[in-house]
Amino acid sequence: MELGSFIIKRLALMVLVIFGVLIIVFIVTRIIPADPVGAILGGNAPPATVDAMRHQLGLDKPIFAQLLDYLGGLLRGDLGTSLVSSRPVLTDILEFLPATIELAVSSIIFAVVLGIILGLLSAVFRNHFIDHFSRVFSILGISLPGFWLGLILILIFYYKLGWLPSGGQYDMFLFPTRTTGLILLDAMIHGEWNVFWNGIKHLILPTFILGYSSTASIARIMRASMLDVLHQNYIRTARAKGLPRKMVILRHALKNALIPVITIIGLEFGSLLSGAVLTETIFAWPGLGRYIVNSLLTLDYPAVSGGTIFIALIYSVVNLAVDILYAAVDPRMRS
Amino acid sequence: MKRKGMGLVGLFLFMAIPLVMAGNIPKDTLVMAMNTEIFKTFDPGVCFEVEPSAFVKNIYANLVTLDIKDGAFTPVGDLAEKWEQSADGKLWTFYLKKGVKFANGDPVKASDVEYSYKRAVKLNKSPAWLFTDTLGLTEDSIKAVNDTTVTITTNGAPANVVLSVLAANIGGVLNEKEVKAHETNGDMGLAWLTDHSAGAGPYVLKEWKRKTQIALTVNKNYYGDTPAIKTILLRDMPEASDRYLSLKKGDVDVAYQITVEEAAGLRDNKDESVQLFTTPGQTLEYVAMNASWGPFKDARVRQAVKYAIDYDAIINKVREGFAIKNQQFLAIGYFGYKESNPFTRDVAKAKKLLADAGYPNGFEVEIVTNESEIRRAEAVVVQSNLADIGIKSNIIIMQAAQMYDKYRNQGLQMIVAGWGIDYPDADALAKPFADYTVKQLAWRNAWLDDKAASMASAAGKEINEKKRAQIYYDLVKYWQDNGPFAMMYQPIEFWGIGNDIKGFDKAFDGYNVHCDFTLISK
Amino acid sequence: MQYRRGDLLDVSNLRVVFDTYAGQVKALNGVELWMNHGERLGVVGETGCGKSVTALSVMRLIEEPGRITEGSILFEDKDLATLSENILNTVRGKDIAMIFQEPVAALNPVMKVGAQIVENIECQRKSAVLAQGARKAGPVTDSGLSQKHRTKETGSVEIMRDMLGRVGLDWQRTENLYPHELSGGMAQRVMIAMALSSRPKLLIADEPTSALDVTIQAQILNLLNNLVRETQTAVLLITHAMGVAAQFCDFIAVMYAGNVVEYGSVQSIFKNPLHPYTKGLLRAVPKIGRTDELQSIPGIVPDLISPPSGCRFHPRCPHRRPECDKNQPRFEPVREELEADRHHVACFLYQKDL
Amino acid sequence: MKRTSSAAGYAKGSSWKKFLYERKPMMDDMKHSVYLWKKTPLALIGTVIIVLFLLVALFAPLLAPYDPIATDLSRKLEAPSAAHPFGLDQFGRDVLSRVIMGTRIEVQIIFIISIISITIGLIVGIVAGYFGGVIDEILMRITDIFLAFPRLVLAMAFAAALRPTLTNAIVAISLVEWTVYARLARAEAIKVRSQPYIEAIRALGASDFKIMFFHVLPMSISPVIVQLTMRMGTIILTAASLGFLGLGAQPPLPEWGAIISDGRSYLMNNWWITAFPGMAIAITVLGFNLLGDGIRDILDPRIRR
Repeated sequence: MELGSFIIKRLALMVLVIFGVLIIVFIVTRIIPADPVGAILGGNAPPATVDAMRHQLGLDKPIFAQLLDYLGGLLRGDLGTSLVSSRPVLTDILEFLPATIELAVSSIIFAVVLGIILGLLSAVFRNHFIDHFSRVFSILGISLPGFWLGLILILIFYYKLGWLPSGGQYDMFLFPTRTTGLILLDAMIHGEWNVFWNGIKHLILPTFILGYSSTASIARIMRASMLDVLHQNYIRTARAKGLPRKMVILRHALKNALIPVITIIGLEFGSLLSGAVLTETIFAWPGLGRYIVNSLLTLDYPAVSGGTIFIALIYSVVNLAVDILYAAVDPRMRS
Repeated sequence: MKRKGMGLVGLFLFMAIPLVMAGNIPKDTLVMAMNTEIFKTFDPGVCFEVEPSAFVKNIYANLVTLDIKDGAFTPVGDLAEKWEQSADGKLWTFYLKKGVKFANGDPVKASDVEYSYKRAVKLNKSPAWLFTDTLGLTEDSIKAVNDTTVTITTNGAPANVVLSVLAANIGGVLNEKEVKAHETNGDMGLAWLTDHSAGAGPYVLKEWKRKTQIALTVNKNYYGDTPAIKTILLRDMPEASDRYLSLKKGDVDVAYQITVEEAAGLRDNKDESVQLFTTPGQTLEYVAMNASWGPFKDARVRQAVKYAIDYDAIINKVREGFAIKNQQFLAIGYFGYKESNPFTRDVAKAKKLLADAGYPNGFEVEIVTNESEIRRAEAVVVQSNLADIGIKSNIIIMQAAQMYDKYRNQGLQMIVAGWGIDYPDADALAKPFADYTVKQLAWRNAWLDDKAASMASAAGKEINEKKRAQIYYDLVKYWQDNGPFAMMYQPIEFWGIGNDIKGFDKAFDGYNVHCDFTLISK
Repeated sequence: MQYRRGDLLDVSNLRVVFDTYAGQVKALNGVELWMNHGERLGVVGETGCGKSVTALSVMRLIEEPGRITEGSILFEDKDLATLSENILNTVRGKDIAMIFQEPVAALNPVMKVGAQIVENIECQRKSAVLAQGARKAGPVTDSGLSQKHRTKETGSVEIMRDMLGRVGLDWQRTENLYPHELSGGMAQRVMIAMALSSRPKLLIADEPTSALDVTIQAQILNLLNNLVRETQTAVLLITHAMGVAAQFCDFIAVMYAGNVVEYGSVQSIFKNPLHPYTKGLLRAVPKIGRTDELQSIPGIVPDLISPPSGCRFHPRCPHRRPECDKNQPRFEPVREELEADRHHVACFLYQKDL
Repeated sequence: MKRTSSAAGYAKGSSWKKFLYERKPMMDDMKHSVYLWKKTPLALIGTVIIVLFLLVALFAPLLAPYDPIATDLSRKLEAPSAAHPFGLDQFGRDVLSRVIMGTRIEVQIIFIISIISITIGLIVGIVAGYFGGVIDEILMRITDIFLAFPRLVLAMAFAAALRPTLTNAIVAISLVEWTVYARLARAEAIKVRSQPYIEAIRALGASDFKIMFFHVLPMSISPVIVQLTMRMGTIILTAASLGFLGLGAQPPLPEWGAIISDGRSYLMNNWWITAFPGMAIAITVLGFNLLGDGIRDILDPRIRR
């Protein structure tokens, strides 16, 4: 029951925060000092067309009225119309969201698995060569600029070796059947295994680049938490039972050490969504991150607002889920 | 250990599975790579961007289309078999070919033409001004007389202008029945046509998966010869290096937007698998000065700048020779064009002009341009050229959107930019560059010159071709002496293409006004 | 084979150091103690004297940055100080079990207590198999432990429930609880159940009651007393309370700053304390009916990074002699007493042959 | 009464020795920290890299062999040679000089972002923590709102809205960075607020502002600075990312991210344009992260044993 009220409280807070996010996004996008109409019409359009377009978009109204319009639209599930694609922003977002989810999920899985392994090795072999190696390896992940490493990996794995594709979500000539929009899931549902394997191959490099950058903090938390746990009395108890070291670590230390790691997954998911913006640009990934970047560059502010709000929403939901998971995993939190 | 070894072997095997079709594109398929961010819609009444227009042109049939004969754009019948112009030049009557069908099998009727044109006027989207301003069309101007005859009443624009505009995207004929079936909230099919097609051109839009690829397939009901290429795939590749790498590896047939250096590399070093195709682009690149700003108010200062710029360095170094020197507003091969390149770099003369105007020690000015690598490099060259005659300049790079916004409001001092030609007629160039009343380039640079404006306007209405040519000739001279533009060149567009591609030269000749995928084969 | 003073455990010259940033802490400085099967030995001393380190060293549970530098820990016929980790694991829990000062912290917080006891029983069974037949079988694997159906088959759960009952807990209520749901006393009962579930030969109890309420302390001690009496289990009791040691144990080892300074039967130590430190310690223990004033030992516990030279007690010793700060006194039997009392002391006052 | 008088003495700051004595545990702690730092080879390597980086930035004009902005189109895209060890870029500029001068821009970025974000963070955090109640609630909810954005996305939005320049990118990053420091400062302020001597000082009539400025602020600053050191690598990377996306420093400024963005079209045939600035970012950020990682270890009570 405690958990229930905790969730309700968190949900209320989330609504409040999202509302704040909305206001900030609205303000930010309206202070853009250039006229988005110029971006839509290009360089050749005469002023009369520009004015007509401005009126059509409601840009000639006072800003407060525009905010009310926007909020009103939101309540009806209308995020406005993209200035560039002329489609509802929601339609655009729903088209690009699945690709981002696919990339983010595979990256977070990669980051968590790799991070935990590196952190575990680091802690168990503290101050040995393995520790130094795995720490440098994970720290490199947050130090190498992903946009640069990505380009280099494309050069190596696509151009020189020809093992992996350079970008995109799947190869041309494939026209995957879509149900959920998640390529891999759809491929499994429809039994299109060539699409599935093709999708996996396209995921490898972007997942590595994106996930690698989140590995370090997970590895570091894992290491610290593991070192902490290894000094706990119950580990001594386990050793006193005569359990082999491997068993002590895997059975007694690991689960306890993982608890703090869970808390950071939510945070890391946030930085991962940030990173997706860059990764998607490098790997021509048809996701929300690239949508936002391009919208920013063309001053398509309804799209920017919608995309940013969506990202914030995903981030908040994931964090909420992580908090609940945390409460569920640790028996001490349950009561 | 053994298990680990197996896993590793498995991984390598997995890696070694060739990418689907890598380097092995079927004969009847053409794969092109481009940054497709510019694609916004395939609706002929809305689409106005250069690359998407080329695709829309291959999806929709118009009344007339532009062919290239002896290096000049010539209107030829597309859906129209023949046409007549009334004596006063205002009423046009078009007679449709018989038995032509839309891609879905519906017959093409005059009412479809009427619907399409009225729709374009009513929608009033980006290209609508071609109909409403240039031709003076209203919804009442277009009438289907019977199933095969349609009449159009214009403002009396010259024949070349009328036919050129009708051949542009906005003149694409839609299947009225199909569009109406997909209307939502009375949007005249606007939403549906964004990523669907309802035309009678050689191809149909099969799929547009945004930020991934665009697929065209051949129109089985096309009235003309069935094209050799049955499928056209346009892959979205936002990174230039990616496009070039994929071309080199044979994963794509055609790479758009490769860098000038890569293009020069392909031109200078023969490659067994990849070649370069070039064609004069239908755009003009210029440096403009705001005639209402400080020193630029004086025509002599503007002249000084025109003499300071090192046009040859820009053409040969920045563009690696992919440009044709052209210092007037008329594009090469256009009505009234006569070669006239009076400006070459002459520091002494420029300095003298500057001194005469009262600026012997120069001044400071801001040069604005957008993110385009080429334009930035040009700005850098202009900056050092101006420094040689004592003008100190600062380069400001803006996003295109912001730059055009400020430009429209006469808010720039100096700009490096270009102008894409809307329809292949001198009028499409003279008005924007010389007539401030159309509120285009001349106005943006605050060059409010009535003489130039009236000349451009008169030439636009003159039906007598000889007289018209003379006016343009005089206008060019006047404009070169007094105008705020230092016209630099007409770019040469280039594509990297696979060696097995045939007919690309014919297909892409006159690109941006003319592009015909049906001429390509392998 | 060395000469053995106790047939169960014989620790001699045990030295343990900890490497810290401030320098090397010389925690154990040649500890000597021994015991026979079924005996109870109390190790007493102030906080920081090395009692717990001694206890942990016997199980070789000293962790980084600590390490055993010298000495032997003979347990039956094995020297635990040099045994390989794998073989040592067949001794830990099986032959020697341990309970700790803070029972709640000593239990895995994310594992139900029943499962933790069962795990111990399972582990010992496997050790037994290994110890019997197949030392050559190589490293211990976890295959036998994680299979639940086998647990049922072999009745580990029944043993666990029986043990919980014997320590006075209702297994139905207790076995599915998590450690944080237990009180300190309950947790210590669980620990005892766990430790004794494998019927060890030696139980090391490291201050088992000092973190508990006074009323609970007595209960736990009584419980422990009864259980080990039944099974004839030897107990090494670490405590700072002389009273507890006197009540519970047969023998007492007094530690000071990393050394056992005096060792002997409870009677011999209490009736005839020899070492000045032991004397001081006894004077500091309150006793009913005692009228003289309680006295504390002057001075403070020495810094073990740079301990006093010679006898480490000499700076606080009222009977200091010139040689005290030069050499370390030998740990020698007290000659005048019965051999059964095993009275030993390390002090120059009693060294006849300097 | 007694407590008040001693606090008064403290408030007057009369006893420097007392001050030192009270901080003796802190000093010991620092010695311990230095010991741990020396024992961590990775932190040492990080320190060396950062010192080198700062030295290069300091002497950049002396070290850079050419003008980083001067173009020479006739020599564009020349491969690395003895005269130009890092080669020439697409404008014929010396890549080495650009990378070297770039250090100054990176230092500038770090410096300004630190100042702005710490100032905002400290003000918000201290005010929230010191006053508590409704003010705390409001300020912390605002912080939450900022934290609900993935950082780079928000910074991008700010940068685009403000017009993409280096200065605006710096402002944009600062606007998302401050939340980190606000939370730390708040925690510290709450700790200090509940100290008895603060009660005493208030009883003596010190104003809230005075207490916050002279007592809460000094205590809050050190954890904030430590946190900042650990975040510097990320800050550089964020700035470079903005530059790469075209939302940060604009050419011809030799900001490393912008150089990479600029040169990425040449990756295939002219690798040196992107490779060297990429390595410069990687090494510098690695330096900061190694140091930061070491600092975290040193300060983490769970690891500090």
